[in-house]
Formats: sequence, structure tokens, C-alpha cells
Amino acid sequence: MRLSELLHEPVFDADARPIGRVHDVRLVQDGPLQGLAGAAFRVDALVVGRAGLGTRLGFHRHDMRGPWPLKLLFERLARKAHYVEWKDVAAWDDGRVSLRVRVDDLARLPDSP
Amino acid sequence: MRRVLLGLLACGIGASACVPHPVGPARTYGKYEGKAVTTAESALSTVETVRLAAGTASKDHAFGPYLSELVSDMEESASGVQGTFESIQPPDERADQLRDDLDQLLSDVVDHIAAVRVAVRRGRILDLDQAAQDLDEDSQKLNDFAEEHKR
Amino acid sequence: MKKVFEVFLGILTAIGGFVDIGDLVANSETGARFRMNLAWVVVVGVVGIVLYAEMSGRVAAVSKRAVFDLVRERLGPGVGLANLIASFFINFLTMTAEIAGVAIAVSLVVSVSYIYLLPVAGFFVWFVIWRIPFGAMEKLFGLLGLALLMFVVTVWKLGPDWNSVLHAVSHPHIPTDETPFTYAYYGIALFGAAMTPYEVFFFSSGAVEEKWSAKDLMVERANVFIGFPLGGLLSLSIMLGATLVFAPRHIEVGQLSQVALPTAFVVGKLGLAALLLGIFAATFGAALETALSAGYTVAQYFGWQWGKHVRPDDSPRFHLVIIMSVLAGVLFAISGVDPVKVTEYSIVLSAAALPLTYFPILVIANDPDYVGEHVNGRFTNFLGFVYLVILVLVAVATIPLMIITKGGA
Amino acid sequence: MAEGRALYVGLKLLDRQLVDRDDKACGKVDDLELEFSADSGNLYVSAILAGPGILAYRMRRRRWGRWWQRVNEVMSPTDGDPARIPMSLVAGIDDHVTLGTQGGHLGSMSLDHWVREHVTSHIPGSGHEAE
Repeated sequence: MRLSELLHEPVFDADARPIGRVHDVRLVQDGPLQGLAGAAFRVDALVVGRAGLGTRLGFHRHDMRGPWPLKLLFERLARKAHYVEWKDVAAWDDGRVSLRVRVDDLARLPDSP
Repeated sequence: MRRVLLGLLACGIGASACVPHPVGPARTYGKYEGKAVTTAESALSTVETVRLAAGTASKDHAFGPYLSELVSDMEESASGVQGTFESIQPPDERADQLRDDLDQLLSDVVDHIAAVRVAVRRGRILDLDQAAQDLDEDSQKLNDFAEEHKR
Repeated sequence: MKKVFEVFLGILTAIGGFVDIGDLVANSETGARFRMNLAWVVVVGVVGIVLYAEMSGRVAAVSKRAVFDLVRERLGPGVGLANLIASFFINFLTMTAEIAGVAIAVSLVVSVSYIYLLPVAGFFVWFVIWRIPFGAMEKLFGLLGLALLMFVVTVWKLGPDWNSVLHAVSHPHIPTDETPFTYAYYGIALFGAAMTPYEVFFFSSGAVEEKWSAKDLMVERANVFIGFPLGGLLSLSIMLGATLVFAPRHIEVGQLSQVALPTAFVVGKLGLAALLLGIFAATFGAALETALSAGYTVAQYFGWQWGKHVRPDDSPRFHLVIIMSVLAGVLFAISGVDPVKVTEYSIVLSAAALPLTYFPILVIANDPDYVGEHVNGRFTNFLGFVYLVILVLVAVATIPLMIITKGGA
Repeated sequence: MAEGRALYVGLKLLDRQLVDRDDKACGKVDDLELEFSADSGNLYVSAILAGPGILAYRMRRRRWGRWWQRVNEVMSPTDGDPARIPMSLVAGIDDHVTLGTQGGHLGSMSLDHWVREHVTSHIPGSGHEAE
């Protein structure tokens, strides 16, 4: 399967409430050795919600300081994002991602990956 | 993808805008008169350019190829202006009169600029002075016409 | 000493390279129609291009990444592609206008209709990119472009009353026979002529290819901070010449041949010859830059090998894009479009499209991941944001103004 | 197992430049292939996908994408999916992705070969640098 099929998928929590779409995927390089580049990248978490442009532009990071009006705008967008750990994903099929937790139990987007 | 389509649409509009298009219709005398004034002003611009070019030539300040290209450009512009004006439908009889007046003036302008072009191509500065004198009159007439019909 | 010479040469080529067909047409037209009432726009445009070029040069030198590489990475493939199509099309219009400018400049000397010269001009533009050592050509055309300083000589010979010129520049008003819409439309044209995006595509791609590093930022800034404002003064002298010679005679500028008339009138044959050489060099240099930019933008988006120093065998797709663009540009020009109209639309649409490339550059110039310690300072960011607002307003206003004024008629 | 390097894929991997062993640009990271590991059940990145068909597919132009892929497979000199670059060939990931192989055979380069063979090599001087 392809990463692009996971991106933009709608996400539903344990009560089948829609919480947004997958906007980015956090990878951690701690899998089995794969070759020249070292360990394999594991899908570790999903960024869900309206964070798309904000994270894409990097405004959620504290070392991105300016221009402050843009920072303010995109930070606000980023704060609306949910952070879903892959272990909380119950299923990914039929064009949807279902979670085993409820939306209130989800974390906010951390500052750095 | 919608953005891409919008982009393509904008490109299309941009490209079609680069091609000269005729002026829209004039439904009232007032509208027609407005277009006549714009036409006279455009023609005046070409006449004045050629007069300035003739002045430059008589001071021996420019070489032949440049002058001849410049004057042909103006000749083309003037006849283009005339063609566009003729393509506008006059709305009533009063407009017919206006059309005849200005059209005559525009024909003179094109003829006189052509005379300057011929003189420049043959390198005859004396003829150029004569033709340029005709343009002095055209300039005055166009000016008067624009002033009279401006509101 | 070598460094000083390099900086000096860079500044000279930046002056000659600043003015292209867009500046020639826009400044002559507005001078003739609006006198010096739009001069302030040139100043705003020059500050904008200085800001924009400095940021993109810094980003390119430190991160070794050119504009469209970054556009796709930061905006994603969808918005990036829409951006590519718009930028490519506008760059294509500009390139067509520059090639036509080359042909017209030659036609004014040899007295052959420019239509017949278009294929020759297009061929030479392509040939230089294909075969000729480019660095030398770039410097040569930049220096020959300095012949445009004849516009300054023209103004000096006309000897205007400088106090009243200064007063006119600093107290702008909308002329009585113009509407606020035409005033705004021509303002946007002037702004787009000063802030042409291809200069930035070319500049940043050149910086990556010449392997600039943070150390070269000094030279880059000298070129931008000194060369561009001097180029802006040159633009203003074109406008002032038109104001003094054309406006009192009610002459409207509709042909490139008219642009040289004030110089011929007051300076004479030698001045005219120098000026036509300058116009030829400036448009030919800009034709090279826009043709290369066509290749740069597409290749950087798709990740193809690109560069003016790379063998065509190693970058076939990049060269194919350039060949096809130049060919299409020549055919488009031959089809009978008015070169001056093409120029007008290219600069107005350039202004409208500016936020597309300016915004990502502004963001990346703040990102320590790309530029490390060389992020924008507070002052640059303040100006950068003010300009972002200006550019967005211009972009929103352009198409409605184009429709209301029927293309500035 | 120690916590390895972490990154947001949209920010640090997708759309990045691919560079081969010889420092030649050979496409972008247009998409990634994911695979569930049989023993741990984790989802791992198994390959980088690069090529116009892949990009079209990612941009929801699935029919175009499949068509392009088929053309690519026909044009490709090697067997298998030419757009697929297994992670084992990746030598390094920083602001671009470096491959430990030559890029010539990649699916993202097939159009490059075609253009060289049919267009640019027929124009005199294509083998010379401009300087």
C-alpha cells in the first residue's frame, strides 16, 4: 500500500465520531536493519485535523520565529491538530482509519517530532 | 485539481487578451462620440510621433532605418485606429455625420504619414518638411475635434 | 583586489540586467500618460525586488536549494503544480516579449520587419544556451546593457527643473483625464515590471549552480543592494524622459520604436545607436534568463537534472523544455500578437502571481532548518510581511482591474 | 530498542530531491510504499516510489497514474516495477535522499532516456558542456 493512501484518509474515534483527516505521518527509524541507510522507518503516529499547511510550513516549531502574524495564524491552525499514536489505531480499511480511543483522550501536536 | 483548472483558465484569458480585439458596439450617440474622441486622441498620438520624428530627422539626429521603421509603425497604428473606428456601427444619423468627419480626417492622417514614410525611405529631407507641414494641420484638426466632442 | 573587481562587475551587470522589455515599455507608457505621478510605484517595486532577491539568494546560498525545488516541498505537489503552471505561463509570456524585443531592436537598425527576425532571434537565444560559455555571455550582455544609461543622458540633456520634478514625484495625483482604475492598473504594471519573478528563479538557480556558500553573501548583497536601486533610477529616467518629451505632445506609447525617440531627439545619432545596442543587450540577456527559467521551474518541480553548465546529454528533459518554450514563443510572436500588449500582460500577470513564489521564500528564510543562523532579522521580517500584504492585495485586484479597464485602454 | 530518529514524513521526506551515487538528480520522492511486518505487526516503509505515474496517482489521478505506470514498465529495460526504489538502496536521508546506486535505470528516468535518444542526441553539440 502507499503512504498517499493513508494521507487524507478520514479518521474516526472509538465512538465513530469523525475527528478529521490524516495530514502527516510521524516515522521513527527503529525497525530492522534494511541496508545502507540503517534501520527501517516505522509508522509511529498520525497528525489528524487541520494542521496540514501549518506543519507543512514548519510554523508549529518553536525555532520558527517570524514573521509573527504568520506564526500566530499557522500556530493556531496547528493547535487544532490531534496527535494519534499508531498503537491507538484499531483498523485501517475501507478508506477510513478507526481508533480504539475517544477523541478526548488524544494528545495535542508536540512541538518537535 | 480545481486550482490547476483555474490556473489554466487564467492562462487562457491572459493569452486571448494579447490578441487585438475590436471595440464593442456603441448604442447611443453619447457612447459613439466618446469612442470618436478616443480614436482622435490615438490618431493624434501617431501624428505627433511622426512630427517629432520629422523634427529629429531634420536635425540629422537619427539614421534612416530607425526613422523608416518608426514611421511605418505609426502608419500601421494610424490605419489600425481607422479600421477599428470604421468597424463601430453608428447608432443614428447624427453619428453618421460625426463618422464621416472623423473618417476623412483619419484618411488624411494615414496618407500624410505614408508620404513621410516615402520621403524617409528615399532620404529626401525637403519632401519630409512638406509632408510634416500637412501633419501640423492634421494635428490641429484632431485636437479641435477631440476638444469639441469631449464632455 | 579581485574581490573588489568582482563586486564592481556584479553591480554593473545588475544595473544593466535590471531593465528589460517590461521596464522599457511600462516606464515609457506611464511617463507619457501619467507623467511622474506613478514614480513612487517604481520605488516601492525596487524595495520589493531587493527584499525578495536578497532572501532568495540567501536561501539558495545557504540551503543550496533553488526556488521551485522549495515551492514543491513546502506547498505540496498539488498547490505546487498550480503554482508551476501559472509561473511557467507568465514566464513564457515574458520570454516571448523579450525575444520580440530582440527582433525589434535589430529591425530598427537593419530596417527589416521584425517578424522575419523573430526566428533568428529565437535561434540565437537557444544556441547560446546550448553551446556558448554562459558566464561570459551573461557578463557581456549585462555590461552592454549599460548603454541604456543613454536614458539618463537624455534626461540630463533635457535639463528639467529638478525641484518641480521632485515635487511631482512626492505629490502624486490621478491626472484629470484618467480614472482611479487605469491609475491602479498601470501602477500594477510598473510594480510587476520592477519585481519580475523570473529574475528570482534565475538568480537563485544560478546561486545553487555556482555553488555559492554563506561566504558569498557579501557579493550577493552588494549586487542586490546597490545594483537594483541604480537599475531603478535608470527606470525612473526612462519615465522622466517620456514625461518631458511625450506627455506635452499627447503621444501615447504603443510601439517599442517610440521608446528610443526622446534620446534620438535630444542626443542624436550616436545616442540613438548606443541606446538601441542597450535595448538589444537588455532584451537578449532577459530572453536567455527567461528561457532558462522555463527549464529551471519545470526541472526543479519534477526533480530532473538541470543547469546551464550541465551537458545537454545529461539533462535532456531540461533542454527539451527550453527548446519547446523558445519554439512556442517564436511561433506565438509570429502569429501576429502585439509585442507591446504581450509585454503589458506579462508584467501585470507577473505582479498578480508574485505571492505564489514570494510566500514560500519568506517562510523558508525564517526556517533555521534551511538557513541556519542566517534567518531573517526583525526588520527584514517586518518589511517582508508588509510586502506579503501588498502582494496579496495586488494579486486580488489585478484581474478585476484588467476587466474594468479593458487591459488599460 | 533505542528510540531512533523521528521525522514527519510530509515535512522531511515526501517531495524531496533524489540524488544518485554520482550526484545526479533523478526525480523526487513522489510516494512511499508501506508494508506490515509479519512478525511484529508494525507498519514499515519498504520503498520509495518515484515517477510521473506515481505522482499522478498520489494526486488522485488514479487512471492516469496506472496508465503512466504501464508505459513505464514497457519502456523499462529491467524487470519489476521501475518506479520502486527499495529502502535497501537508500544511502542517506538529509535535505535530499541519496541513493547508493546509479539512477539511470529508475522509472523516474525512463522519459529522460527517451528524450535523449529521440531528440537531444540528434542535435549537434549535445555531448559538450556549455563551458
